[in-house]
Amino acid sequence: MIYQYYPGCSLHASARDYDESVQGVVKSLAMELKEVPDWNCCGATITPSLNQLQSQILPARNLALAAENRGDVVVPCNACYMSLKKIQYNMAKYKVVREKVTEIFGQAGLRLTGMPKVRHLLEVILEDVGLEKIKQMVKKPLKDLKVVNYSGCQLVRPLGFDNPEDPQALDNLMSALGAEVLPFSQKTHCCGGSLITTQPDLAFQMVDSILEESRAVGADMVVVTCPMCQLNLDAYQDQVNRKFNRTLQVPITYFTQLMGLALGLNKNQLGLQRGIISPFKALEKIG
Amino acid sequence: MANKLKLAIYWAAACGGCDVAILDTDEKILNIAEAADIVLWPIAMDFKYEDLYKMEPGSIDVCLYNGAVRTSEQEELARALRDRSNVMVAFGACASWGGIPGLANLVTREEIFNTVYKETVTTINEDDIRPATNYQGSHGELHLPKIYDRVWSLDQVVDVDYYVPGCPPTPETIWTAVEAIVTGNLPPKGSVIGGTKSLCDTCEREKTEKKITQFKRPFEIIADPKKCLLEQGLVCCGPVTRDGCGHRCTNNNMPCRGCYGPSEKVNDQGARLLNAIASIMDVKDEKSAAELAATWEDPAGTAYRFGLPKSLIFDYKKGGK
Amino acid sequence: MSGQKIGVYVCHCGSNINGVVNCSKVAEEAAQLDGVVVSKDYKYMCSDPGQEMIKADIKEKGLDRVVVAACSPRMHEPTFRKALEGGGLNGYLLEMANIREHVSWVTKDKEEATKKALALVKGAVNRVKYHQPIEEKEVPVNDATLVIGAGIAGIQAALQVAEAGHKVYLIEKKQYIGGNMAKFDKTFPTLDCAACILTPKMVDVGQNPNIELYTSSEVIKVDGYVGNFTVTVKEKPRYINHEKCTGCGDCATACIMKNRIPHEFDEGLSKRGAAYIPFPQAVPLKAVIDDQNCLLLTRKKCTLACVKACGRKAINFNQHETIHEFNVGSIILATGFDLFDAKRAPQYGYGRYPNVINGLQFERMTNASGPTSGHILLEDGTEPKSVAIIHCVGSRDENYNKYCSRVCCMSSVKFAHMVKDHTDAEVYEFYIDMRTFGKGYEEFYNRVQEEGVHFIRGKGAEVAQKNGRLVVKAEDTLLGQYREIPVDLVILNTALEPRVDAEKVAQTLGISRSADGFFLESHIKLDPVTTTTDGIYLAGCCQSPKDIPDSVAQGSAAASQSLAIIATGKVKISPISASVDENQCAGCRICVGLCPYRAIKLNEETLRAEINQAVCKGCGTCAAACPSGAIKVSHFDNDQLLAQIEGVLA
Amino acid sequence: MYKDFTDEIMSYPGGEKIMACMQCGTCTGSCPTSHAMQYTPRRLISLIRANQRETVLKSLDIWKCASCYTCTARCPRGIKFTDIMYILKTLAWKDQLMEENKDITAFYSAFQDLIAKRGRMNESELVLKYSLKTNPAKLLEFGPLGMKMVLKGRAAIIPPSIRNQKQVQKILELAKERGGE
Repeated sequence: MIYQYYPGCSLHASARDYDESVQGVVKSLAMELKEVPDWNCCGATITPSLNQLQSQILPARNLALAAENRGDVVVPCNACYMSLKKIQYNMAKYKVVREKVTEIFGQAGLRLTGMPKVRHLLEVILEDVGLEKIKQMVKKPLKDLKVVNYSGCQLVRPLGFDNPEDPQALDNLMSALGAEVLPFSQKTHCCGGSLITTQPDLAFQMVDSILEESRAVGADMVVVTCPMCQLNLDAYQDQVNRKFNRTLQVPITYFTQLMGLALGLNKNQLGLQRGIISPFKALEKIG
Repeated sequence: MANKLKLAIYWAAACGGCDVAILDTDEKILNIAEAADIVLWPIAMDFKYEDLYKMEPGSIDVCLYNGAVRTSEQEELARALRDRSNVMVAFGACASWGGIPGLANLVTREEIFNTVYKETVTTINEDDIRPATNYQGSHGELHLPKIYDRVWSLDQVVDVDYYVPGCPPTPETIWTAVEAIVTGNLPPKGSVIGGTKSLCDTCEREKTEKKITQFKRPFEIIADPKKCLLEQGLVCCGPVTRDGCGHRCTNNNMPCRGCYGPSEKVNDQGARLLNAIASIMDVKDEKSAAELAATWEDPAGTAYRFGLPKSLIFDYKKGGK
Repeated sequence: MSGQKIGVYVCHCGSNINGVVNCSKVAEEAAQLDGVVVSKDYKYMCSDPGQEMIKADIKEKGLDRVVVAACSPRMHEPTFRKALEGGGLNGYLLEMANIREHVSWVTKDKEEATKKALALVKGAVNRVKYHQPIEEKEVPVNDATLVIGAGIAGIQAALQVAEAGHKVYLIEKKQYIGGNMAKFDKTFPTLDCAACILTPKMVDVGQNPNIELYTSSEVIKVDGYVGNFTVTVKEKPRYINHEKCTGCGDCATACIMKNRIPHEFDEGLSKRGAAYIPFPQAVPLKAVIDDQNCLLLTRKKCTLACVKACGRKAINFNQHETIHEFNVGSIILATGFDLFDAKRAPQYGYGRYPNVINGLQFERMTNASGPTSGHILLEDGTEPKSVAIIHCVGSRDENYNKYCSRVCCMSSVKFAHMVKDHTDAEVYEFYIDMRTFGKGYEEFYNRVQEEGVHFIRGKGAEVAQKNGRLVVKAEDTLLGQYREIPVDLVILNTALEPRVDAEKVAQTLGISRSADGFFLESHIKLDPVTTTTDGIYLAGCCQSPKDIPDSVAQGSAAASQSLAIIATGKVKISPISASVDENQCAGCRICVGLCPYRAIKLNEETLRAEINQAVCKGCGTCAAACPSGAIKVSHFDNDQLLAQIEGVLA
Repeated sequence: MYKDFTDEIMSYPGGEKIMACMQCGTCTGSCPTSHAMQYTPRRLISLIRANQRETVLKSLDIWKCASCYTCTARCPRGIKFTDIMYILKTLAWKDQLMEENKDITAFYSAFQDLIAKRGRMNESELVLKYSLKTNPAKLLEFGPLGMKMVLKGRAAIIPPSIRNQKQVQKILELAKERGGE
């Protein structure tokens, strides 16, 4: 199956580990990812706070570029996923958005020739490959590994593919890989990613309650589907510890990294060494 | 025979099949020739329009007009023939209800011209030349007929006495019509030569309560020859179509295309069919209905293959009510 | 169609129509129409003088057709039909143009409105020319009544019909009667014990000779029409001989599955065996064998301890389902409601935190014969120190049900009182709006406020667990502050929903449902008890969420509808019906499966469709679908409709 | 132009259902940052409907929205409050009504400038720009974390750019010319 890959800005920098594990996993699953040519930043949560029309035109350009090629657009980042889906939704629902985007595109030499389907990588893996096939492909089950799954916000809300309050996709996938999935009420509670720089006090509290519950339930690590969540929970853990007087050292891993391990890929190809909180000690359990 | 029948046969917007169908009556064509003097038949004999214009009103006994009215020439001839004929017969599906050319009413003349003179891959027409009604040639001005915005059935243009249905009419139907005319044993004005009931009535296929779970096209399945075709997902026009064709299609395991036109009590063949099909689609809600409907290839072309110009929304006389 | 004499009457409806439509102008222009001999406008056409005017014109001017341009025919068509009959004309020679609902109430521009009104009048004039006189039909009524559902509404209806001396077949899906009310403890606003007021009625049902009670039974087919329904009922095997069983419970004690299956009647708060007594006051008080869990029935392997324990040899595993057929004149539907499954709103933690319960579970908890013998207890067996009650879970919410479930405000207030009454706990009640509309309700709310309950105006948004304690997150909207309130027990007052099988029931009975999924009444204000199918009536929560007083009232109302047609002995059925032209029918069978009233059958000899005139409602579905145009609906045939369209467009 | 503030909000995609609010507070109760707000989400809706444009747009509360969409998912009346927050922020930004907050202004404009300049975002450059605009001492704060990121190979040293940057600039400019509406 051929897909169009929209990595988003992070996967070329702070989330390089995510990108590495994605590349490894999709190869094992015989999925072909072709990067959307010359894609631009989706605007994340910043542009929509500053200029409504700009926040529509930025993701729309990516869709226009993707529409030139075949295949669904696969997005690994929750924030990008939501931005792209939202512009699609708005263009379908609001005539005025459609008209404005078309008008500006016309002046900039762009044309929207179709509406490619936008899907999160997790969604594609679960729906197109399927749990049954993944189960059969597991070479090294994640036995004894206790995980909590953190879907975050924008994967499931407001246009996501899973239950917005109690998503199941990640749980099902991790169980299929052999990990023990612990109950986790923070699954979809926001990590404060968009506030971490400007209002760290607010964001740190949010990070803390996620990490603290993961500790309380006895998880070896938190599994994430988004580079923003990973960065927030991983890189700021030290500062959060300092602020709340804790000694948490919870590794934050991408679902693709664990998937890669279970499918028998080489540890070093999955970017696991790039975690600020190293996951290796926790991973000793699975050998 | 002293009083040989004066017969005119004219070909308007049609494929020519109706003319061929007359020849298809085999040896009976001789009987026709024996009974009738053909005063006009462009496909078979050389006549000029002036010959026709010279004729007095009533000098033609019967005119068999095949084809729909699409151009100014066809309208002019329809009126000229009507003026001179005692009996005007709409011959074949196109003359009767507009026929396949009538499907052009789904689009505008402009769209058709764009497709033909501009958009098809094989067209090179850089100067965007379009059909014109006048052309100044080196030998003087030439005139071409005007193509109308829509297609008309014959009876929307002139008064019609009888209808001979079919695309084309079967030899049996043609012979029944000719026999009636020759013997003077004519049905009431406005009659359609054919059955009165629907094809479904005489169809011997086994019928049960109907539900359509999926629409199929004839090439997609080998239909069970004993069972109702509609129940097998093939859109068969049998229920809304006049009997009298001899079941040629259904006997050969093909769904009825509806060329004998609406049966006696059906006022709009296409609408009736759409209504009936919609009623038996096996669906739960709007969404599943839309999904199932999407599997029906070209519903307008199927339901109105022969009768669009005579459908309720198009049915009015050319040049007023 | 020439030579007809048509009278046109344009009604002002006070200023309702005339305020927007120029009625005299409409009347003037209508006078010019072909066939119209009289055209008048008048202030209130439906008044006596208005009707008299029509009658007089019919007699004096020899009118043979009448058009009334006024309100909806739903409102006044019967009125004007009678006026025509009073003048000596058949009532069906009337056509109404609705220039109120269709014009004056929905059009602002006066000129446009007048134009539109005239167009509708032209259509009506054109149409009425094709009208034919039709005679109404009368059929006799069977004096038995079927009641489906034996909750409080169904019981009330059944008792009332039976006490009037008529036969009632009472059908209940469960093994016992009483419905949801039987599970309750106290009832608002008087705090009567539910059992104390319901049990006597349940006993009456069991003893009334006019009531034939069928539990474990479902209606699977309904044929016929008002006055003459034939109903097929399936009675499931109970594996207990009711003649012999005394309800002693020895089998329940013996069952090897004892205490292993969540007990539905206790909403899962207690466990039972595969053989059990539903509850101590059950009617009928007989043992039940649960065929989903009985080892013998599911795995064909069991020690048969129950059989050995039963001293009266009442257990019989060879029972099969039985089919019954009843002839009745009317049907009362009282199938009740389902409770919203709070797991559908995971943010409230139902199913995840054991101390989050729903309202019915709380009822069982406080019920003296319930799983905790009337004590309000946490999962660990201790009493809660603080309790939260959350309103509107699944109600008033676009994500679940848009409607207000109507009983939850009052039941929440009652829960708060019960907690206060049984424990020393603090009670926090989270509400959006407090709706205490019934008799004595506001007073009850006032009383509970004074008992010291904390009423927090703000919808409980989430239930979380923090440091081992439940926390309710909400905004105290009157403070304008976000609050997290730690509690030990959360009661979710969940929505009342249509029964999960409501669609199936609606199809079996040929009735409709409204957008919210409850069964649809004929008129929400003026006819809340009847359905659009004559002879089928609604009672209780199957029509919309209701409290006990309203359910009882509607049960009585439905009974009086049944009794009314029994008393008349015959019913008029609408003469507007479909008929088949045998010469045109091709026997294609498209119509057969479509008829919502099952009035059409294919005559296997002639291979033509046949319509049972008594059953046909004249809905026109078959006529629209008939491909050969063989089916005609009287009063709505093609000539009439096309003439009307032409008139409107002219 | 607009009849009132409500009318203005309703003219933007996502703002149209604001009159349906029944003031139940589900939004506030679901919001992870409402505890820190003077005007809770529900109150903001009230203030909008009371035509208190300036009070609302001045308030820094609207910049506390974390865009988690929980309010939107749970609103029983189908109001897309996260979208309304975005609308409020864009209006405050456009009309320059917001209370002064260097952190917010600097960070948001640094991000926006970067996209206009390169078409893609680069965290290292973003943090650098942001720190220089607010307080260069911040670099010390970010320093240790930045170093770790560099060591783990998670910082792009060479800022990424896209080929047709002109096009991105053009569409951003055109959108700005049209007032962002």
